[in-house]
Amino acid sequence: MPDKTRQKEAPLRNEYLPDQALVLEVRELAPGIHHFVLEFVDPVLRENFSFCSGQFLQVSLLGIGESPISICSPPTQQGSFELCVREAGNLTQALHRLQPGDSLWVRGPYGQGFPLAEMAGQDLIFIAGGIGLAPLRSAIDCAVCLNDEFGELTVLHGARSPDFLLFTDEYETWRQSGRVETIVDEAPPGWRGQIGVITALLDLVNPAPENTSVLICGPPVMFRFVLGRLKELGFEDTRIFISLERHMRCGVGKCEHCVVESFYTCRQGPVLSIEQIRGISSALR
Amino acid sequence: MAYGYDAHPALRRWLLELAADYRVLVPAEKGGNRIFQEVGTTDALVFGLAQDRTVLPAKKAFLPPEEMLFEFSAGRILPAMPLDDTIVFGLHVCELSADRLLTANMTHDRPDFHYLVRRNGGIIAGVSCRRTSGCFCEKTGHDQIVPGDFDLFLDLDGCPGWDSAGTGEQCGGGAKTSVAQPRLIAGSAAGRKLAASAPFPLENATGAIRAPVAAASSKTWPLDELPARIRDSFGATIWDDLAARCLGCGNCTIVCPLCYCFYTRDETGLAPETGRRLRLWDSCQLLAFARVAGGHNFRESRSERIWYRFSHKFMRMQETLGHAGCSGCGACFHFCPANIDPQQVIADVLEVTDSA
Amino acid sequence: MKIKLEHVTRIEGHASLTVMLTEGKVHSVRLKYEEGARLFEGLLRGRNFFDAPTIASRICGVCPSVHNITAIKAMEQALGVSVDPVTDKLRRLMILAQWIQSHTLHAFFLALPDYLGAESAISMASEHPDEVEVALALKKLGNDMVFVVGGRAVHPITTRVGGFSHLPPVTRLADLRHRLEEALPPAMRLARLTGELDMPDFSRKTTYLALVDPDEYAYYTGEVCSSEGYCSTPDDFCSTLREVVRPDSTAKAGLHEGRGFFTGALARINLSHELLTGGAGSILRDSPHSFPNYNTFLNTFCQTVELVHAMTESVRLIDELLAGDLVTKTPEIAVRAGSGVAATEAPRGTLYHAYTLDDEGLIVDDNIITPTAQNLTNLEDDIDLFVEQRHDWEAARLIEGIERLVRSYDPCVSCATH
Amino acid sequence: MGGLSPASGGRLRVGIFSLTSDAGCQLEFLNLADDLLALVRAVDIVHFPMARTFNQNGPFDIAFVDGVPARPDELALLQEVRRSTKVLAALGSCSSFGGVPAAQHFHDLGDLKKYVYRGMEDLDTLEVFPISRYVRVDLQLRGCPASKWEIMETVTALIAGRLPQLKAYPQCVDCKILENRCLLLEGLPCLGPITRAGCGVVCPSVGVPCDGCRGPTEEPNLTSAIEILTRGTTYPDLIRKFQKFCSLAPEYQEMFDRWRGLV
Ligand SMILES: Cc1cc2nc3c(=O)[nH]c(=O)nc-3n(C[C@H](O)[C@H](O)[C@H](O)COP(=O)(O)OP(=O)(O)OC[C@H]3O[C@@H](n4cnc5c(N)ncnc54)[C@H](O)[C@@H]3O)c2cc1C
Ligand code: SF4
Ligand code: SF4
Ligand code: SF4
Repeated sequence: MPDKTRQKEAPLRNEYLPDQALVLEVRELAPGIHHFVLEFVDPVLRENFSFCSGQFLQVSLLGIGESPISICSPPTQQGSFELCVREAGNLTQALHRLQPGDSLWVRGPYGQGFPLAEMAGQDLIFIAGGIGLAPLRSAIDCAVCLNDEFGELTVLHGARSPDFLLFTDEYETWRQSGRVETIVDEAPPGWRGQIGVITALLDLVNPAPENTSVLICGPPVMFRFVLGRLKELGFEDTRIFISLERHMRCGVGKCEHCVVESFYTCRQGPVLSIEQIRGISSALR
Repeated sequence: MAYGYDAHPALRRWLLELAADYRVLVPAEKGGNRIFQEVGTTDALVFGLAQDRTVLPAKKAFLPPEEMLFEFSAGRILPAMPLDDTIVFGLHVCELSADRLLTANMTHDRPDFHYLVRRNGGIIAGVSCRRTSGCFCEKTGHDQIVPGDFDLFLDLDGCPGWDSAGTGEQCGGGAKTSVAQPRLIAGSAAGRKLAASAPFPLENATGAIRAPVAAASSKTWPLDELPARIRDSFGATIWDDLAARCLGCGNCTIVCPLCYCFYTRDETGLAPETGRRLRLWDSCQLLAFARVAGGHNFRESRSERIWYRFSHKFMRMQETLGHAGCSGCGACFHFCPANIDPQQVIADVLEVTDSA
Repeated sequence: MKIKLEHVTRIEGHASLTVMLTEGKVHSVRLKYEEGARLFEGLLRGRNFFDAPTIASRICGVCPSVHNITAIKAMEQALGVSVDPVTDKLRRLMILAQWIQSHTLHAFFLALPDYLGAESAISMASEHPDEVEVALALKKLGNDMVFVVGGRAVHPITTRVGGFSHLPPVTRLADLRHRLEEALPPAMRLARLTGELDMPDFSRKTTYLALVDPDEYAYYTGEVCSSEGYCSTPDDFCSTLREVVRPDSTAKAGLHEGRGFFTGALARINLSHELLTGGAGSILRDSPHSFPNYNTFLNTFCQTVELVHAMTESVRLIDELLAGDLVTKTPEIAVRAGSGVAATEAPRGTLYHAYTLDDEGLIVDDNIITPTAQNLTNLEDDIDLFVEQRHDWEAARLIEGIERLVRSYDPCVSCATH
Repeated sequence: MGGLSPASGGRLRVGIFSLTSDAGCQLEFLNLADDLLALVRAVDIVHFPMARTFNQNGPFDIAFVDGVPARPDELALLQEVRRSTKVLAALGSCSSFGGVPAAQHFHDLGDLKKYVYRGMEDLDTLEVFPISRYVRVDLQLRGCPASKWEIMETVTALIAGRLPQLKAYPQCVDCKILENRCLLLEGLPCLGPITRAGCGVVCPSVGVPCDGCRGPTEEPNLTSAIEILTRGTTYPDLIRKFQKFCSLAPEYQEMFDRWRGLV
């Protein structure tokens, strides 16, 4: 018989096995973007599940595939968690057919979230382009919930058109802790809000760099402009955090898809400070 | 090519005996190639241990090109249980060294269950190396291996007849025992146990086993400096020159003992409730590797992809695991239709970063 | 009044029937092969001799192996290359396998539903599960034979001018032999059943043309002979065969000595039935039909008889192959100018490939004559007589009968319009 | 992936259509043998003139179309199929990129017709183009013939509500995994490095260099490939090899143009 003496005493954890979660609610936030409220089927997991804002899950449907999706609800929420998914390809299209009562499968949480604890006492600026609001919404809600611990909150959200502005029904709540500004690339006649690129919102709010952290998530093109503007405004690299997107398969640093020069987006990221990626030109593509 | 081992009746018998309890892989010939094959699956049972590289390295035994992560049926997940009964026989020093590093990679941080179940339950046995054309393990620091990083080692030093004469007789195979006996060196308890039934004398390891020195003297690389040098070389024209030659065919990474990237895929039958999630070898040299839904590609150009491959080996693995992610086996060079030679690439990197 | 049946179904390719009616009765019918021209003969010009077999194979997805091998034989003739016996045997095996593939497909999947009152072979599966299972197994067996020898079930890849680039493993051949033997009794049963089906009473004596070889039921060698006593080499025959170009059709129609003729299983059986081996001969003798026979509808039955023959022959060939050493010598090929003509028996009849090469081995002239094209004139004559004899039938019934008649030819429109 | 949205729930309505072709690709359905009965039990193949007497019109969840529209009525059929189909799959290399017959673009079409039809030129035949020239194509199941694996992956994926996962990477990956001898290294002109995988590398697996029937990979490095391939064959022979199946592959047009300039 094969000799088993070499097997490790501590049982190995099989990272690739997902857990089942039930869809409690679904709603369409914008064309092709759905918001899911979920709960784990396993009561122990439901109870003990914990994560940080900015972390993601590997979400899958059996027979369809698996993809990284950020958790968009705050860690403070008990019993359930939420995802916000944009239809993009195989899995995300299939997710859009889910109804309450259906299940999906998740493993995680993975990656490094926003270091909110370190930001205690500071003003926070959230800059979100499109679906990038999903991970930030977790942090915003968290900050809103722990209102006393932070200074003023500013949410800047840009979208393709007014239809694509996300979580609009929550802006009032957020505004109680600070400011929410939105801007769109283009709008139908009658739109009274801002039109233009998101940096225009920065100009509008003209934030002071002192004692402020910036949390950013959005498409790569947005990063460059926003970071350029923040630099002009005098923000320090250590205070700016971005959440990166890369092709990902395993979520645990084994499949190699998400590497950016010397870090794994899935393990060291997706949230990184500009300080951490300084000099890595390929990080901001 | 004649391999001495075929004719060694005792070795043959022993491996066949082991094959009753284990899946035993040995390098054997198939259609003009050497590949790790399962003892018992070929009639010929040709063992060729000492020369020439196999097409796929031993990694295929522990990280199969396609493997099931789990099955599912009617909304239930049935985990795959990888088999842990593999013996791979006949790895050269660089391959043992690569195996050690690959295992370290799969162990650190979040361990890879499927690989480690197979690997930890498996047994690897090395064999003396006669060097293969285009190999350069002394440059990458993979030219020695310490006991503990292998289970068994078949030491053929002093047995030249084994891999040239094709009879095995000159070396403990028959009458002419005047030449030194092959000996087994045990590196682990499992190896020692296995060796109990072996037809060769067993010795306890005394120190590191080294690969023979390269014929042409070659300078070793400044491995500690390489991460910085590779980083600095990003965007240098050497990568564009390589990109002009590279076909992007993926051969190099598939044959590399230290490449392990994968993608996943779900598969279902005509009844969609049942199916499997698979993981399959991928290659960073393929265009779609870093592409995301919607079409944006984070490594659009071939030159970036090639840089990425070398950065993984000489920068990232060196930085995270303390060893170069290249064993120096030369397989990628051997199988590259465009003749891209990592020795030349590193020489070029050193040169362009010297002048910088 | 004119009715157009856009698609004669359950044939290989796209053919339409245009039926002229007066007072509800059919008075004339026109069959048309409705596929665009692929111009293969033109495309082959300027190509290398060694590429022609690969390209020619794409003329037809149902009988690619025969196109492939016939092209190879013609090239070998043009270049004066001769091959060893093992190569010949493997090629023969591929042609027989092609018969098994194609005859099974036609007889059981395409034609049989007509006689069993089924809409398709698929719907036959519920009422005749055993028969459908046998047919599927036979199809798979034929596919696997071509796969083992040719490297792929459709469009073989191991064959080439001069020999094979890869030889089948002995174990795979032995396995095929075993499967052939196992499949033989059920195949014979199906063939017998087909012989007992109620075939339309229709007879029109025409000229029957096929390869004839005194030593065997010909398919790979032999002379082209007719039921009227004409005999010649494929080369000479090719020059007497006329292909008529029709103004509105991409298919040419064959004429021999100014008249239509029949080529295919019925012709082969009419000319060589004494040479059928194994159970095939007895199935033929025990059937209610006598041969030579002039009822075109029996072509389907003849195919099933040939299926059994091909299986028996394959077993014999595999035995011969296994008895000797399975090795081939690849002859040196000296490229030179020349021309070659080859004929083999494709499932649907005699297939001719003729090539002329220049001194670089590039094709300067070529001609490919397919059975379906050859048969077109004869099929039209059959339709005319069929309609004439049944002028009092209801149009729908008559059209269905014509469709069956067309199907019994097993026409391959792709071949016809290559 | 355009408008490809897999159906969910209900049985799939499948149509199998054949334009001008050798029909080898649709025959692959009948060649599914063991899987065929299971397939017809799992989906409704409502249109398949080669096998069925009664053939329904759309709507179809998926239509497989083999061949090229070489006649006006075939073109009309193709357009009609597109209108009534959710997922339209080009079946085989002819419909994907013209296949073997597309080599006509290296000739004068009139001359070709005259040669084949003894001087007759006014055939009712269209120039050969892939179907994507006329209609939107959701999937390409390339190959001559199309691969059974891809057919089954397409059907099973759509049943499950997944997008079919077809391979776009080069043959060499699969060829190496099979541990075949590398023919290119032996000097044979194997198009594997620049040809899409998915056939199971059938040709190199039996020692025959890949002919490229599945067409080019994305962004093939042709300059380097040509240099390497011409070590084992002449440039004209290599071009003829590319012309076998891929005369209209967009990736190859520049190479062909240069070649046309040469002769
Ligand atoms: C850390 C992280 C968090 C994310 N959070 C969200 C979110 O909250 N909401 C949301 O809608 N989208 C999010 N995305 C993007 C989302 O992962 C992709 O849209 C999704 O993977 C597309 O998968 P698909 O199967 O639909 O598409 P396909 O094109 O079919 O993708 C096939 C596979 O490629 C990989 N892949 C493709 N695109 C991406 C991508 N953009 N990022 C990572 N892997 C990719 C995945 O492994 C995927 O399974 C996030 C991405 C990352 C990296
Ligand atoms: S990079 Fe090349 S030489 Fe280095 S280990 Fe991999 S295959 Fe061997
Ligand atoms: S034989 Fe062809 S497909 Fe296979 S590795 Fe070599 S070049 Fe690639
Ligand atoms: S190996 Fe090449 S030529 Fe052969 S089937 Fe595959 S793609 Fe076509």
